[in-house]
Amino acid sequence: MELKNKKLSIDRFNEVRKEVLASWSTGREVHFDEAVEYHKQIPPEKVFASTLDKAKSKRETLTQPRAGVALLSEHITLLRYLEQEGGADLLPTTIDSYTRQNQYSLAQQGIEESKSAGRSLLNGFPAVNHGVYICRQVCEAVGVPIQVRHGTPDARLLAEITLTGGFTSFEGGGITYNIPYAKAVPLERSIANWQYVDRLVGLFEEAGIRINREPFGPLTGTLVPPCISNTISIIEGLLAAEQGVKSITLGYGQCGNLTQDVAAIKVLEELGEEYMQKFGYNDVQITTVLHQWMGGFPQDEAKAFGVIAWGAATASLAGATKVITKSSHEAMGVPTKEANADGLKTSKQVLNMLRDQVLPLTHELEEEIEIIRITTKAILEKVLELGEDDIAVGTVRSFEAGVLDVPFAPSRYNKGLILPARDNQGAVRFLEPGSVPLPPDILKFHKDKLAKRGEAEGRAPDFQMVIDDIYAISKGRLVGRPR
Amino acid sequence: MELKNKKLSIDRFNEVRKEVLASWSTGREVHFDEAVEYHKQIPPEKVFASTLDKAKSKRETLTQPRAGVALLSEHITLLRYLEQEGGADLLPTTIDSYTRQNQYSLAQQGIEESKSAGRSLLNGFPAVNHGVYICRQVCEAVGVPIQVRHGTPDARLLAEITLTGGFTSFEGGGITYNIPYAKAVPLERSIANWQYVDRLVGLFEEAGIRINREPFGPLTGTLVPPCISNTISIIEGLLAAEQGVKSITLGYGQCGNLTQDVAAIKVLEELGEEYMQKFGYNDVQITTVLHQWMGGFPQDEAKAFGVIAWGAATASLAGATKVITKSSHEAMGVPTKEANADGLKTSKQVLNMLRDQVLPLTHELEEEIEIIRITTKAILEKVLELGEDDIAVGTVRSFEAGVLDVPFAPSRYNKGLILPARDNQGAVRFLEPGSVPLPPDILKFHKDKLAKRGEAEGRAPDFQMVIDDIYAISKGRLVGRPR
Amino acid sequence: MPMGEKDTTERVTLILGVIGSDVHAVGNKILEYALSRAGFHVVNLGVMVSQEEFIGAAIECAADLILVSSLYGHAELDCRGMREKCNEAGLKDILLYIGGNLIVGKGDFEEVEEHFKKMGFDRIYPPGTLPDVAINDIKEDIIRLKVKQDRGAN
Amino acid sequence: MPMGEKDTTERVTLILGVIGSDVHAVGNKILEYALSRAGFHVVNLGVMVSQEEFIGAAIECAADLILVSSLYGHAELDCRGMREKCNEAGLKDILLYIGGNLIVGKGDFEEVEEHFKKMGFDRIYPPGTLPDVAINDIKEDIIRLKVKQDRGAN
Ligand code: B12
Ligand code: B12
Repeated sequence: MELKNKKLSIDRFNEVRKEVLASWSTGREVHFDEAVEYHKQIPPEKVFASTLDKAKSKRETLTQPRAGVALLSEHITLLRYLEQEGGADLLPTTIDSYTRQNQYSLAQQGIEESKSAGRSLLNGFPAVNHGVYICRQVCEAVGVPIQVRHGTPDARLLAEITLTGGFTSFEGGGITYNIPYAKAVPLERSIANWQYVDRLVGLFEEAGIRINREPFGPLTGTLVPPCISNTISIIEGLLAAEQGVKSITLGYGQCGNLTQDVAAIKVLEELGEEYMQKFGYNDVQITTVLHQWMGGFPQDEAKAFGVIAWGAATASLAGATKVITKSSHEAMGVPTKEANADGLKTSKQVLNMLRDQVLPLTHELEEEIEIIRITTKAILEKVLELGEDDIAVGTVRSFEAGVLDVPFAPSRYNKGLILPARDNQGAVRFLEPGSVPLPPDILKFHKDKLAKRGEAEGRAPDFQMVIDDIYAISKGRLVGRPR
Repeated sequence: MELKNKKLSIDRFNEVRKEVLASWSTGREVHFDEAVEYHKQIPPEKVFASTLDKAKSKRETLTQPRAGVALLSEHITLLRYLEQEGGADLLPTTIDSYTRQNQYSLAQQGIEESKSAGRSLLNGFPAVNHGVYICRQVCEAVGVPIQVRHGTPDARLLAEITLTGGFTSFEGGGITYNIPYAKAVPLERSIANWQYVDRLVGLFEEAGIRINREPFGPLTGTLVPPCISNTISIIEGLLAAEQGVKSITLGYGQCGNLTQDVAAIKVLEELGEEYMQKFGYNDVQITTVLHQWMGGFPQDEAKAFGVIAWGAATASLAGATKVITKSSHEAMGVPTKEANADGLKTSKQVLNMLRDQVLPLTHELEEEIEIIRITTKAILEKVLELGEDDIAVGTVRSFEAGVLDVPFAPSRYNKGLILPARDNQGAVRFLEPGSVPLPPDILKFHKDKLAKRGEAEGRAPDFQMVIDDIYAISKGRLVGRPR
Repeated sequence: MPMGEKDTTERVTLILGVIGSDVHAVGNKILEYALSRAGFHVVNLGVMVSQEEFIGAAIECAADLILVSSLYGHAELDCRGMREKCNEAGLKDILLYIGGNLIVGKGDFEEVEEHFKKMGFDRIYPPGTLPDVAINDIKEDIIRLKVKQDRGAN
Repeated sequence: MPMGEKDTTERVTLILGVIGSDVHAVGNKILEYALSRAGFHVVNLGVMVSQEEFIGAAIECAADLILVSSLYGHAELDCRGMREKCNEAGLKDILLYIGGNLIVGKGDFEEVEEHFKKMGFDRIYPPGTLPDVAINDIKEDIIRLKVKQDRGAN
């Protein structure tokens, strides 16, 4: 079938659904009406959408970690610890990498070996293999809302099982869970598969159950210019809204320069709402999430705490609705529950101390907002143009043309022509714009900024500078200066 | 002798010197000319004043921990660890509490018992008891400048021994090392004793050796309004300059509200320089130091890391020349060397990430600067008025009159009439101004700010609010909201 | 008839102070405020209080309890022999509480407690103890003590 | 005559890739850049590479060395039997390096090294290893290997 940004018909949906549910044995456990009944009894304080809403209206920034292990009881222990000791406002269930690639047999093997090894050999919770009832046990074990976080180009079965299983939020999207997370999945396919997921959420909505959706803003987590990630987050928001999704959290990965990060979040929210209006999705709740630095972390734990705290400060000053926290083990491996809780606590302390403080609008911030706004709009409009006003079609064509381009992404459907680097203040700029349609004055702005840094460092901006910047935070700095 | 802000005559100084050096056996090891020769061979990168100067001109913020244990070899191990593992740019030698009170016999007992217990029973390094040569071993054991940090109302012998012993910076002053650190020492006496210390530093200066001096800005560390600490820091700077001191680092303890803290440091530097000029001390190098939050810390180490990181961020954004770091053990006890190094590393990571970022001047920041500037000047001018233009005399009379007043101070020479509390954004304001000469519009500003908070919390600002604020950071917040 | 709350606290005199060369004044001020509000008769000696001053004040005020604070790490050195001095001064029944940051560094609290128990302290509190904890303990201990004394008097 | 730097590297073909379902692409791109600049002939298979693809490429390009990356924590599962498959495919002498974040969680690296040595890997690198470390090791190992091969050929 041809890709179009159009609400899937219920007939088409049901047709596909049969196949989806048949693709692994646990699909049998899914019954939509029963799922709706199940959701109806979940109290509001355990529902993602309403909790985010409340936080937004109170201008509060909520904390959420990443976490997932192979086996049920360990997973519950982990989540409870993060809730009780870490004080997490929102909980995740991070899915393992085999499940993300629909390799359920490998996941099964991982479960078995984890059982015999007595430790998790999987890097997440294999929810499909566990099935609906195990998911419900997870959701019932904690007192706060809980979200599925993964990186799955085809998450249809995962969505069916986990949403039936009582989760009230589902991360990802056809672009953000493909380009950084896959090598050979065509965008048409992943977008179509995510239309299915969004439609499923829309069906819940129509049955009175609000499920929150969240595009994965950080993409590759590594020097992604805000206009790129903002554009893609907004596109995925629009694709979701078309399928009937009403609670959308737009995401962004911290870059490290405060002004740029605050500007990025502000534009993300502003344009997110503007474009929803523009396309007639008038009753969508938009919230935002800032991910603490998603690129390479310092190995030293004390230094990692510095990065974590700065991420929390940025989230607070930007007014993000939630912040995804990292741990001091980040550079080394999936954190222990203690390290994970520590990341939450460091973040919470900073959030609480900054809670009542606001970053006033300065000339510099306004300028940065304007730059990101203009560029994001320019790219979005080009995407719509290429798609002849169909944003799904436009997205596919834009990636083909390099109009949308994500740095360092593994997907062969991504051109990979742009090169980002930090300017002299650490803001991420375009060293190579590739085919991204930057307005000429904006391009000049980026080039000038990088030239200034080059001058300060006595070298011409080139790939070595990019590499230096990739390593910089892990080596204890923001800007990768030559030594 | 009558107290006056006038350079001590060399005769008078030498007269007193005899007594001072005779007050403990190690005084015999002090020989000024030999000390000068010793200092001449110290390389510039190990000299405090030149290192601070360089940092200031590069707009860099240097790190310095607090650290001191009873015995020499343990102390050296500690300092080397902080330099090498913690990457400290500047090192301290924190003196124990008996030495601070000139109780050298008790200190001696502490040394002996520490030897037999195999751990430090003293909360610092008893430099007087150890004497000149042991001090030199300490200074020679490390590669960065090293400062004496203490809290001693009468530090004359300590200064003689440690400066002869090769230290290149000496913290404290007649007010800041009396009011928060003593109960019954008259200000006339402590100021006179510190004139001696400053004159000693002046003699070194005249002999071509620049020793850095640093008033202890944070005072009681607990909700001290910036205008109070700024005024006192500047007074001590002026008292030191009169005695011939040429390198002065004005200090300030972080309060927690970014705008207020940045404003405080900016005014401290600005007025510090202005008043130096005004009194004709034209060639004094002024630098600044921000102390990470000096009040009660959270017991949880992860939360403590949050406080530490926020302190580092504030120091960087304020452009302080150095930051005194805390550790994650703060609430529990003197930190292990590992915990101390971690505090340095967390701070350094944040400083490095913020190094190239600047906080633009906003309307709010300008307003806060103006408030602190006006108030600081008003108090300073009143002090000069009361002293009939002699700032030493004025200081004594001002404390008597409550014109200068430090909250929660143990000294009976401090009125203790003012009560501070946080406003709705966490900035420290006057709940009770006591007899501090706040201009009427400024007083109104403070009252209004606190009234706003009271409104938000549905209670009248009172002593319970003060208590809530004292506990707040240790309980994971900035503002002590009712629960 | 059980003793009323009022009776319990009003009859109780507490000596409060920070021992040795310790100048940490903030906690002391809060303790004074909280204990007074709880109804006790509080005699606050402030900071830098010697053993002799504590004992002198306890005798003078016929105190039931001495609350020693030590924050700065020298409590082991500063408190040595305090119970014995109390005994010598005839304060055999007096309750001795101590709290704060009792040793240099972050030690194992159980060891610290053990150590100060041996030195004759009745209750030992870890860093950051809130006043309410102490208030409850005082009431409990004093009731026990008064009951004992009352029995003795009968 | 000792072999020149040029000779050492130019004759060397490396297969580079990220194994299993792992998509971490950033380190892979940097490794490719750094190894190529060091003069090696680098065949980069990118991310999500199966054992079969590694071995196929090594045969096709007559590679001296396979550099396996695994960041995401499944290396134990993904690398099982790789050395044996190399042997079966006739790649008896091929060097196998592996680096990245090899296990789930922050484990003791010596145990990890031990484990992967047993699985037949020649060199195992801890998280965050910089390319230069690998470059030096490759030169060293290859010189040894070539010398051995040359001796064998004579
Ligand atoms: C960026 C990142 C991502 C990005 C990757 C984008 C992309 N497609 O490239 C995104 C966000 C998509 C992502 C996803 C996931 N990630 Co990830 N990710 C990272 C992160 C933060 C940085 C990786 C990086 O780019 N580093 C910079 C480069 C330059 O360094 P490098 O990759 O380490 O490679 C260098 C060295 O290791 C060395 N090296 C590497 N291989 C080899 C081989 C040899 C022979 C030699 C000599 C050297 C060598 O040389 C390289 C160049 O210097 C790391 C944690 C960290 N390091 O801070 C986690 C991390 C690797 N990710 C992790 C995980 C679990 C995941 C996910 C499963 C789940 C999740 N948390 O979302 C998914 C996995 C998806 C999949 N199927 O693979 C874990 C792995 C855990 C473990 N092993 O215990 C880590 C360690 C984070 C953590 N602590 O939990 N991730
Ligand atoms: C503020 C402060 C200062 C101020 C004090 C100002 C003043 N005059 O009051 C200044 C900066 C001057 C200072 C100086 C020093 N300090 Co100081 N200080 C602190 C700090 C940060 C907070 C103390 C505080 O006010 N807390 C708030 C109040 C409300 O809490 P509190 O004091 O703990 O008291 C409460 C409870 O403990 C309890 N409590 C206390 N006593 C008792 C007794 C009983 C019976 C009961 C039931 C309860 C109880 O009730 C109180 C009210 O809730 C602490 C560390 C921390 N806690 O975060 C270090 C700390 C106490 N200081 C310390 C030290 C070493 C010093 C110095 C020697 C050296 C230095 N580092 O500069 C000098 C000592 C000078 C001297 N001779 O005493 C150490 C002690 C180390 C140890 N025990 O191992 C600490 C723990 C910091 C550290 N980790 O190194 N300090």
